[in-house]
Amino acid sequence: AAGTTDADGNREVRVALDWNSYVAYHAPLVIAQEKGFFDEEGITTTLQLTAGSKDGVLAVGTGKADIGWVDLSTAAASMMSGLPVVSVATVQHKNATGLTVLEDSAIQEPDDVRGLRIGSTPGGSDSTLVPAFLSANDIPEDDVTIVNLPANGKIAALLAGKVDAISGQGYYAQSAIADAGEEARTLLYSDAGADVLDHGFVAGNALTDGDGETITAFLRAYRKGLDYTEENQEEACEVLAAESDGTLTESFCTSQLSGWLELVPAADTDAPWGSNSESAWADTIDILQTYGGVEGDTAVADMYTNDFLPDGQ
Amino acid sequence: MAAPGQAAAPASGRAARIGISGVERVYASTRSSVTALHDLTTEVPGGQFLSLLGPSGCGKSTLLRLIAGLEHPTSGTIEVGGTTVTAPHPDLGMVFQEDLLMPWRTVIDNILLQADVRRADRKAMRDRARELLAQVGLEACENKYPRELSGGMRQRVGICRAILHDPRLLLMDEPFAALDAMTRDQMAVDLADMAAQRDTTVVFVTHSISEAVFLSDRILVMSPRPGRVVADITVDLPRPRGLHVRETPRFADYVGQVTEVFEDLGILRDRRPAGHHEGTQR
Amino acid sequence: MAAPGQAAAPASGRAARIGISGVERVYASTRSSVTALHDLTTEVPGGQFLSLLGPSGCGKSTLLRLIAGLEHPTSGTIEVGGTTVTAPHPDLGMVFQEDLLMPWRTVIDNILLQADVRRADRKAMRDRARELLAQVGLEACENKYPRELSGGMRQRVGICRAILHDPRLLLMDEPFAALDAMTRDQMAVDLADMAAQRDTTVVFVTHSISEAVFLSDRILVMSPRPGRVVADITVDLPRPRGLHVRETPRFADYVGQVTEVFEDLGILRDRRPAGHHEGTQR
Amino acid sequence: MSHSTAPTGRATAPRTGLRRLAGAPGFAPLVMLVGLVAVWQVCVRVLDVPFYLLPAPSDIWTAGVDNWGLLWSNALVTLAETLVGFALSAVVGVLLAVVMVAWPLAGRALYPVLVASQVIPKVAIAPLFVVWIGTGVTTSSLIAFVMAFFPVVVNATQGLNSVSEGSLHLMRSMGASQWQVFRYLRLPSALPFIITGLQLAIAFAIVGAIVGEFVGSDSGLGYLLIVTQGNLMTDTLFAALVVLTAMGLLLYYGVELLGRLVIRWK
Amino acid sequence: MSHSTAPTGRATAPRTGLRRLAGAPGFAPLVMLVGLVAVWQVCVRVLDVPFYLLPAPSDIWTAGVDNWGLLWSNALVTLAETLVGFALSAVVGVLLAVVMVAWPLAGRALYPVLVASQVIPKVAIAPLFVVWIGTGVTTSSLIAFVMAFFPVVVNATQGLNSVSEGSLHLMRSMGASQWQVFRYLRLPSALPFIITGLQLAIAFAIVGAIVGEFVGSDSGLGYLLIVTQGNLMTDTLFAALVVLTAMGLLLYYGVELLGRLVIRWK
Ligand SMILES: Nc1ncnc2c1ncn2[C@@H]1O[C@H](COP(=O)(O)OP(=O)(O)OP(=O)(O)O)[C@@H](O)[C@H]1O
Ligand SMILES: Nc1ncnc2c1ncn2[C@@H]1O[C@H](COP(=O)(O)OP(=O)(O)OP(=O)(O)O)[C@@H](O)[C@H]1O
Ligand SMILES: Cc1ncc(C[n+]2csc(CCO)c2C)c(N)n1
Ligand SMILES: [Mg+2]
Ligand SMILES: [Mg+2]
Repeated sequence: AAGTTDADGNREVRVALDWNSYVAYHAPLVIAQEKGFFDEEGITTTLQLTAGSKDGVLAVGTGKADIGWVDLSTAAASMMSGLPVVSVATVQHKNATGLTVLEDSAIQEPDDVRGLRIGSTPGGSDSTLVPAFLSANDIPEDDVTIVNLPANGKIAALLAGKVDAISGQGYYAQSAIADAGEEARTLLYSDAGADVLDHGFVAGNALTDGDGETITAFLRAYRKGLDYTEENQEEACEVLAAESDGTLTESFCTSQLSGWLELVPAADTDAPWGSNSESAWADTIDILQTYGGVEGDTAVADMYTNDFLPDGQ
Repeated sequence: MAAPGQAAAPASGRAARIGISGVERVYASTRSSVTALHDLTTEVPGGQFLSLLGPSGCGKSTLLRLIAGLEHPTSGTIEVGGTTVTAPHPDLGMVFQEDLLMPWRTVIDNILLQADVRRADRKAMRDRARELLAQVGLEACENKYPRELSGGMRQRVGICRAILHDPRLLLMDEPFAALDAMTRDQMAVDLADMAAQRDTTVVFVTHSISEAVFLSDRILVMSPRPGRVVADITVDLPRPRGLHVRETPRFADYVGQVTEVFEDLGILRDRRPAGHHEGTQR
Repeated sequence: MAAPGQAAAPASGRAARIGISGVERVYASTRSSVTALHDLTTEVPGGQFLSLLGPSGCGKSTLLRLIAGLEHPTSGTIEVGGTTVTAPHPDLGMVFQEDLLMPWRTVIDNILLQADVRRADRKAMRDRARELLAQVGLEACENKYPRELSGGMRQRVGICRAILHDPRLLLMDEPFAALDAMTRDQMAVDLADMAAQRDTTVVFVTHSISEAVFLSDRILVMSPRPGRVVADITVDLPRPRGLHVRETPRFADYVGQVTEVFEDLGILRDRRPAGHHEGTQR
Repeated sequence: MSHSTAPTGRATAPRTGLRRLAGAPGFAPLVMLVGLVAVWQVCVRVLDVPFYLLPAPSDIWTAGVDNWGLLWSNALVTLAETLVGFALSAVVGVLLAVVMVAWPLAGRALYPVLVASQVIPKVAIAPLFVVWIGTGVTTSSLIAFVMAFFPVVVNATQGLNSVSEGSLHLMRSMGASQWQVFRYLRLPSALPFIITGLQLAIAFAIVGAIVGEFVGSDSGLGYLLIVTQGNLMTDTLFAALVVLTAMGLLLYYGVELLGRLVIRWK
Repeated sequence: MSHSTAPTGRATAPRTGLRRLAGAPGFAPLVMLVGLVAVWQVCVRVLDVPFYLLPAPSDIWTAGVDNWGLLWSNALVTLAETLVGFALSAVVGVLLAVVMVAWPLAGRALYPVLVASQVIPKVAIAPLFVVWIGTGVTTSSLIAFVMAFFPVVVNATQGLNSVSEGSLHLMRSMGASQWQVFRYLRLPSALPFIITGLQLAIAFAIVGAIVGEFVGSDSGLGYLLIVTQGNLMTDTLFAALVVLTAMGLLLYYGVELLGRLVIRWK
């Protein structure tokens, strides 16, 4: 648990991940473990797989984990309904969600989606972003046909021509489609006026209230892992694939990882690494409330803190 | 019992001859095997009323099932009407030892099952079923379900079902066992009438010696398991027979003959534990 | 039939008196209601062997179930051993009209069900069960399953089960109906012996008038439904009775008495369709 | 299921009324439900269970009332899908059982396919559904059917085989064809078993419809569950679950009633 | 299920061998399976069904061989969860049925809860499971149990009630207590029904274990399904489905065999 130490005097940190198997974007964490970056900071980490970002946040909120690697927009919705967690770092600054179309599609800009069939998965962040995107571009919802599809059915539906575009993580869809021998491109919502937060870290109040040091140390080690991963993508995926017991192939990892890494750098380079931006959080909450039916009265300022960043103010 | 309203006058020669030769029936299971019938040979001319008598467990029901074509002999052959039995005779009526009424059918519908299966005119048959029910004293029970009947009532329904279609081959397995003496006599008389009038071959299993004598042209007495024929007695009493025939010396004679066969078989006697009250008996 | 090996000598006065007063039993359903018994009153002294005779469907089985405490009278009361019956008597043995063997139990285990339920010593009881099986001629069938038995064999197993624990109150519903004449006689003798020796009250349903006379201290003849007592005949023949008693004039006299009662009831007769061969009978 | 007993004899009359009430068929489940809801409410309040985990019955009630239109219209969709899937499962299930009893070889050949249809998770083959059948009501009904027919097959098979050898002999003694044995003996004997199968089927058809709506749909209680779950509208989510349960109970008891109407001879 | 008949009489001897083979209990399902796989292979190749939708059996075979260790170790996890859930469902299911038959009032009170446990989708209340029980094997076994016990209850109840009035009279005539009536009459009568319930239960326990692994687990075939799906390992996904189906068949026939061993008197 938070604050406990192991035999070596290391502080133990339980990290909840946002998925039940390793995904390319988990590579920095595994690298930081593998390369001893956490050890250098005097902490020992254990990674916990969960069923998704919501469950990852819940694990942190209910004290089953100390820190969570999760989609922050999902975390924001949970915070709204009172779950006691705060974001301690935004890692991925550009949201990955968008409309993916086949390469030869006529869609070039937002306005082109009028009259098309869009595959989207209800209940996820992409279904919240679709109306936000349409509204931001003055497209009446009636001008498109939303086809609800399961997450695992979207790519098949696009390839089979059942829909004209699918909503979801762009880099993921692109590499999957490439895998099937086709080419695709993505119109990111974040480039079309509908931006929400993507991945970062959340922590529970056990750490934030008394053990901020640990958070800082953790983030510092993570950042080393991230840097190393960026430099050595092949090796990172090799390590991650080995760690995954054969559930993640190296090739799938590398194609995902390069796509994801492009989304990581902060737009505002003045702020320290990992900074949560007030405006990004406010925008996210706004979109969640307007389009996601999310309710609650938690103040935006209580949802994040930049107090524990390694290059802190 | 009366023939169907629309049926023609007695048609002679339609009744089926039964030929049984060298029949053996073994019930084999993984644990044991039982020879129910052993090398049984006999012939039943068409139209004969044959009674089967024999100790409990000697194979009477088994023989009936073999003649019906419901089971097949382990060796030997059975012919009905000149052809080897492989399936039930098309003109068969059968009363089983258990009543086998369908719990979901009312009394009348249980009887009409025979009509339904034979695709007979249900409406005409309904009248005939009502007639039969009246004859066996169950006219008030037409619409009852089997569970509302007494044992003897159920048995009577089973009899009505077996004769609804006026069969040429009638196999009856202790059909009157659950009936009181009076009803039983009445039904015996009716059955004798029907069999004579309608030219039907009847194989009748009973435990009542006097009933067998009263009804039969011929009586086969079977030995304890494995069943063989130990006596073949032709009953040469004039027909039609009224119940008063039972008071005649010739009737008593036949009963005595059959009883003697049974006594010679010594059924059960030898199995009594020593020292029992044997002395006080008979 | 022999008492259990370890049982004591005949204990007089243990047998239960049965008191039946003003008993009415109506079977009511949404569609109709049937009065099975009407205002039935009688008393059976402890140790008496009582036979119930009556036309099929007159309520004999119903009366047995009422005495057993398996059903309750619509009005009137039944007492056994001085207390009103609300549940089966603790020392009851009952033979049902159907055999009711458990298909998953072997013959011997079906008999030992009585011991299991009564938490008796299974080992001792097993010996007694084997003895009983031998007495009814089924010693070879100990380990067979019911489906491998003939109708009469099943019925005999049911009888063994009912008397395994040497009950003080024995209710038997046509227990010998599926047995051949010889086996039946043998078992009747054994039953009479047992009842006399063990001081048991027996209520015995049968359709055989001579069997009833042979076995009973007293015979009740019931009317057709709704069942009432139409004759109450005390059979004053000396005991022990051997089967030869059946050839005595006094025996014939009793049989004649009962037969007369039946004839007076005119069972079935009035229900015959007009124009039938009535003339030829008796 | 006890109710307070008045200490004095005077209370006899009203107590009789209560007794009669307690004997009514709907009474026990009602008391149970009210009891459960009360316990739930108290627990949530006393243990301070957070809202996002388990809302209190009162919150669910409020959400249910507020979103009644939404719940009702989606419930109707799920109901329709369930009934279609159920009807299909009843017909196909009984037919399959008949085929398997009539031709045991065909039965043995079919069985692996049937078992496979049960153990393969529908969500795992969602892409196939989406591409071959599309999403929506048809898919949901189909999944409801696939989830529901198996108990019908298994129970109907047991029922069709539950006939005694004696009854088969009787039918054959009448010269009954295989078909007549089915019609007059096996099917009626199997009815109580089929009803039992149908009781299971109706419950599983609901689950199937919901799963179908998960796989891809824009209406129905399953869709509502996914959406409310994703958006952390926990109170509305539970209101949908309550409606779903109510629907399940109604349908289940409906099938039971149907059974009682059909099997009148008992 | 036909095999080519040689045109000349000479072929009699080998044909007899084939006949005997064709009569073996495993033959029909085997022929069916082989046939299905062949049709599948041909269709995928001829219709050029894309790999991400439905891989050819040959691809699945290769993936299965390549990932055998992965499949095997995860299958064992699922098997263990399934068996635990199944055993629980058998015990609890029969006990519940006994309670409901012995105390009909309790039965009526319990029923709504049981039906609710069936129609409420486990995924909808997964967060509750995860928080109260945690993730992993326990949750999967529990969900397997919840999915499997209902058919046991329903079939066992039918079985316990399938006794004739006559047999009840017999038991009571011996002075049997309620408990003895259960032990000596109702339970043995119910056995064939319970076996049928268990056949359904084993199939549903597998489904439950898989669903449990979906919700939160890091091992088992369900976990493998989700992961291979997300990571586009479609051939491994189908290999996992094949292993799952094989496991389902084995367990199903295992229960059937158990039934035949227990019910020897037929
Ligand atoms: N469970 C029941 N429901 C409705 N009616 C019944 C029921 N049991 C018996 N009866 C009716 O009660 C009457 C008496 O039946 P009971 O079985 O006592 O006759 P019984 O004298 O034993 O006849 P049998 O000699 O044929 O066995 C019959 O008319 C029967 O139809
Ligand atoms: N299905 C079976 N399996 C094994 N043995 C059987 C089977 N049916 C009958 N038997 C045996 O065959 C023998 C003859 O039985 P069957 O029923 O023909 O006798 P039965 O003469 O009709 O006797 P009862 O007068 O008692 O009805 C018996 O010993 C019986 O145990
Ligand atoms: C609710 C939710 N949580 C996490 C993921 C993460 N995830 C699992 S697979 C995949 C594709 C990238 O490799 C991603 C991003 C998600 N999709 N949905
Ligand atoms: Mg017989
Ligand atoms: Mg009776």
